[in-house]
Amino acid sequence: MRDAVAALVRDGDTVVIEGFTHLICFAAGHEIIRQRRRDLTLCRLTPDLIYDQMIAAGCARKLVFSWAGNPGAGSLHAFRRAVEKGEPPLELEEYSHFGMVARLSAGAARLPFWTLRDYMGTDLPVANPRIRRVTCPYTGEVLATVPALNPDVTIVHAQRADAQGNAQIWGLLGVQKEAALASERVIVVVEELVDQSVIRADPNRTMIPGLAVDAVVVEPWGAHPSYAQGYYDRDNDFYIGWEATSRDASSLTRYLEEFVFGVRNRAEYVERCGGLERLRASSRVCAGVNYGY
Amino acid sequence: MRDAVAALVRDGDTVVIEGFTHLICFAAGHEIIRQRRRDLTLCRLTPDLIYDQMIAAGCARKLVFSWAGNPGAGSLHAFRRAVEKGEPPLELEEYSHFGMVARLSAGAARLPFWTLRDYMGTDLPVANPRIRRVTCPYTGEVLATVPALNPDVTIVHAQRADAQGNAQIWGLLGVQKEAALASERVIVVVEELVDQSVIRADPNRTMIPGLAVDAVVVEPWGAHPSYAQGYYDRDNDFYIGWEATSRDASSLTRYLEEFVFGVRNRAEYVERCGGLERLRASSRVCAGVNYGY
Amino acid sequence: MTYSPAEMMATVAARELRDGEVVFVGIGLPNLACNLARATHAPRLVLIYESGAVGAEPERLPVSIGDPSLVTGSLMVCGMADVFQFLLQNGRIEVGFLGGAQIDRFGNINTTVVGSYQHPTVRLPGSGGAAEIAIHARRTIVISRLSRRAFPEAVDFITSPGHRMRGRTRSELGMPGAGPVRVITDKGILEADEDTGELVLASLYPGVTADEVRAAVGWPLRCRGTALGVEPPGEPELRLLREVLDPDGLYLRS
Amino acid sequence: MTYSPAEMMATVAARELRDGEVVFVGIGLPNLACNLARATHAPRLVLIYESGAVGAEPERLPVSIGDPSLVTGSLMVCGMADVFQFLLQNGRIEVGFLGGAQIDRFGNINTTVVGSYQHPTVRLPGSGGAAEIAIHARRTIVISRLSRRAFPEAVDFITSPGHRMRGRTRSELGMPGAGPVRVITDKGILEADEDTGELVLASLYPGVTADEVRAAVGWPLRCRGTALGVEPPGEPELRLLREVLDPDGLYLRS
Repeated sequence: MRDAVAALVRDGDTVVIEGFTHLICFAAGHEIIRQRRRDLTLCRLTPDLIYDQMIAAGCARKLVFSWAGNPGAGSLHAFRRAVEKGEPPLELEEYSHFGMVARLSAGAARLPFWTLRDYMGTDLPVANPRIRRVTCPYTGEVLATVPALNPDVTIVHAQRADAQGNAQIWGLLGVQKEAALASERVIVVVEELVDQSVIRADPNRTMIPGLAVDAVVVEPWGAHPSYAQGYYDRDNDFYIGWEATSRDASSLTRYLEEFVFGVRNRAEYVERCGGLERLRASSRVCAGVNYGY
Repeated sequence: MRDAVAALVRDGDTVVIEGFTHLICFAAGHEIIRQRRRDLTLCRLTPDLIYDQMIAAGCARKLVFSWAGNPGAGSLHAFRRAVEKGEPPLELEEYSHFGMVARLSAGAARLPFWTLRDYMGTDLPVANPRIRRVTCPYTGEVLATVPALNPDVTIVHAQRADAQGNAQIWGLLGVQKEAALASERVIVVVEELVDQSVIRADPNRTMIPGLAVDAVVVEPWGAHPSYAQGYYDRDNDFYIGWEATSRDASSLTRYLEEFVFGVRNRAEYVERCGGLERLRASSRVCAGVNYGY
Repeated sequence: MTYSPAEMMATVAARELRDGEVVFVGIGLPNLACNLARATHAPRLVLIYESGAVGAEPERLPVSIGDPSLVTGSLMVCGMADVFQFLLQNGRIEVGFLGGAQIDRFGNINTTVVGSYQHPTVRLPGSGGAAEIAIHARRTIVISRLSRRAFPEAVDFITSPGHRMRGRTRSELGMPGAGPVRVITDKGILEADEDTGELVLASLYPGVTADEVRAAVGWPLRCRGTALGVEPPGEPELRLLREVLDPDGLYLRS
Repeated sequence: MTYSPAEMMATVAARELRDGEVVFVGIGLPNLACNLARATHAPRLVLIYESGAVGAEPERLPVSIGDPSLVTGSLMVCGMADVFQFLLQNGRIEVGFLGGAQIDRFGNINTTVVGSYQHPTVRLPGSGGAAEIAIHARRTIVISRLSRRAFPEAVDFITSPGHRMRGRTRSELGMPGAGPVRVITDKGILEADEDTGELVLASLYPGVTADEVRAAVGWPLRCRGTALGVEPPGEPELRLLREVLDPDGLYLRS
């Protein structure tokens, strides 16, 4: 992870770490914090705890997002301090979920914009003049548009991949495929590195083709406190606890000192957290299907 | 199948039977021929043998398509007779594959058009004025558009579904998802009807949600001479033989008399074909994945 | 049998759902309401989460719309591009649930900022999928506790459009869905007036007066001619809620 | 060792491919050329079919681009919307193979009609994915046997654009890819002139004269100053083609 981030994430980059609740790559976020990247434009539908930590650590210049909360538990207080008090200052560019999905779809399709029927009656286009309109060349209807998002680097966590980065994901798929294919550079982080024969045995599960991947990093528990279907459950206690940790800037700093700067890598993080085995997934293995002919 | 076609396919309808080489529902096409539907607008990327038969049988008023050949074997001669000699007359509306995919994507997204970077320098927009242009509200670039395609009825063949029509497909996916969700009415035809627990065991394989499906028909071998991955191979000899069968209008008519009008249902067709067991798929079952948490 | 305001709200919301409907669900009370409806009068309800899970049957109380329990055993899991384009924008969603920090006279909802957008007093999470649910779901149901702060005359920021936005109606703006037809509060139910789109008091919970509701709303609240009483949750409903659906009282206690 | 024109064409096409490239493959000679390249100098070639199979390693000779053998054991299978939007339009395809009934002076290809569009003498299959491959692949390679009918001065219908279309260039029209850089025929190789976009004779196969090629082309064919000879297929290439890749001689016999 250290090498991949050192080589592929640069100061000033537009960075996407995607994953909707599922497969959020905290391991990559922590490494970016440790390497003290600066002036990043962080993009995600849900900034979640990982961007709250990166904002608190001073990595972010700007946030592009659609829902900035701690689901079921409260606020992202580093984000709120930045926006409400300018500590540190943070530029915002705000859409709805559909708008962010559409931006990444346009980016992956290498179109300059995406069309959606959305935003009429809302104040979002007032707050964000990048939400515009286009007229249908058939019906004359006026529809909303969002501009393509083409990140410099996208980091995706997957359950497994081969050494070339052909990555398989199951469970919630979010916008990982779109984000990866929209991006200039792609890091795939996996719970398990598998032989290519495992990938080839079930090609419909491959979400990101290796031809789009620049680095593959193996990082078990890399999505904690988020989750990996079939590997470990979400650490809901950690999410609930974040409300207290993040509400106070100094306790958040202490958290970063201990769990990010205070460890050298993910293995040390896992050890420091302790007891993560309690989150280990139960077994609900589905049957295979026949690819014969 | 008889009831589903009787209830859901009407004279004058815009009909899509999708499936790219894989899972082409000949069973439904034959039933439409037997029920002597007329004035249909037939839409498919590749008309393939099934629409050649439907054109020969007089079901079609118009064809919307992107590649009308017999892959690897020659021509669709009923199609060619209609276009070259007007026997019977057939209106054409022609796109490229990407254009057809984009039309169905727009239809499924209920947008009036879809944007693509395509068609510059080709004569297709001259031949088809429905291919138009739109200007990007961000960059000023001019891009191509195609209009949405929202069929009256779409018929999709799938490996398996539950009684509500939650349909699972693996192998080539084509544009079945888009076609089904673009359509007013949907018929799902399956090799196997399975208990809903089979579907729920592997939800990432579901391509079409039952909430969009109007009828589920169980029709083993329903895609022959096309194929169903994991069930049976493509009948390549039949495709090669079609060149001779279709080249002569009267031999094509004899084929229809014997294999379509001459049988009451798919089971009789399978019996009349004889020896289809030679196409039975070998076993290449993949491993399952863990959906536990 | 006594019951909490949350139990009342969940029960009332459940009753709004018809069997077989396709519902876009949020976490908390909407999720409980849907599962209560499934366990009682609407077993064929189809629950869709913006995370991509369709037909979920969670074996535990999900704590987020991306909870793994929504995936395991669901009918379909698809990417979010499919959810928003091919299901929501496609018009397949019959009911959407919304909530928010502020709901105004015309059913507009604010989940973005308290104060000005550039310099907010309180920065809220933002839209998520709410803006498009408000636009596309055939009808939406809002769940929120009454207070003058939560029900101002006009919201500070329209995140999710209601019935009249800066003077313009939904149909003038070309919105496919009918908008927030009911606002379920802890004291009674507000409904959109069909002509004006203004929220009016439609029903009162047992023991609540219209004046109590009026006092908690930031505009002169009109009352339907026939403001009805609302049947409180019965024993079967309460038992389901307490023993099966939210045994730890995560959402229902207050 | 003697060899057929098809064997020569497959061999020449294989040599055009560099290891690690991403190739959009068709059936027949392009497929054989790719698999020959993989078996010799380009083991890391990634084959993509418009049907959705990525990184296919078919265990038999596929007879269509939707053959099940392209799926079994491939790296990824995705829907066609993803193939065209996220791979081809995305710019990931480095080489595309094209063929056609007519190829003209500027590399434009016709697979639509002979004669007029409304009243064709011969109705051909149409574009399929060819139009967009011609536009987006970083470069395309055309494979076609020479004849005056197949190589007219101007095609009857431009299905897939070449280098100059009704006087306008690719860059004027904003096309991402470089277009048909090589046309591999049964007698020699044509290349697009970098300045004019016109196809010129670049290399001759053993025993063929420039006049023979000129006689089979419907425009005054110019010849590169240094028209090179082409090395014929060697024994290892021929053995692979005949014994492993097309043992039944489906595509190579003639």
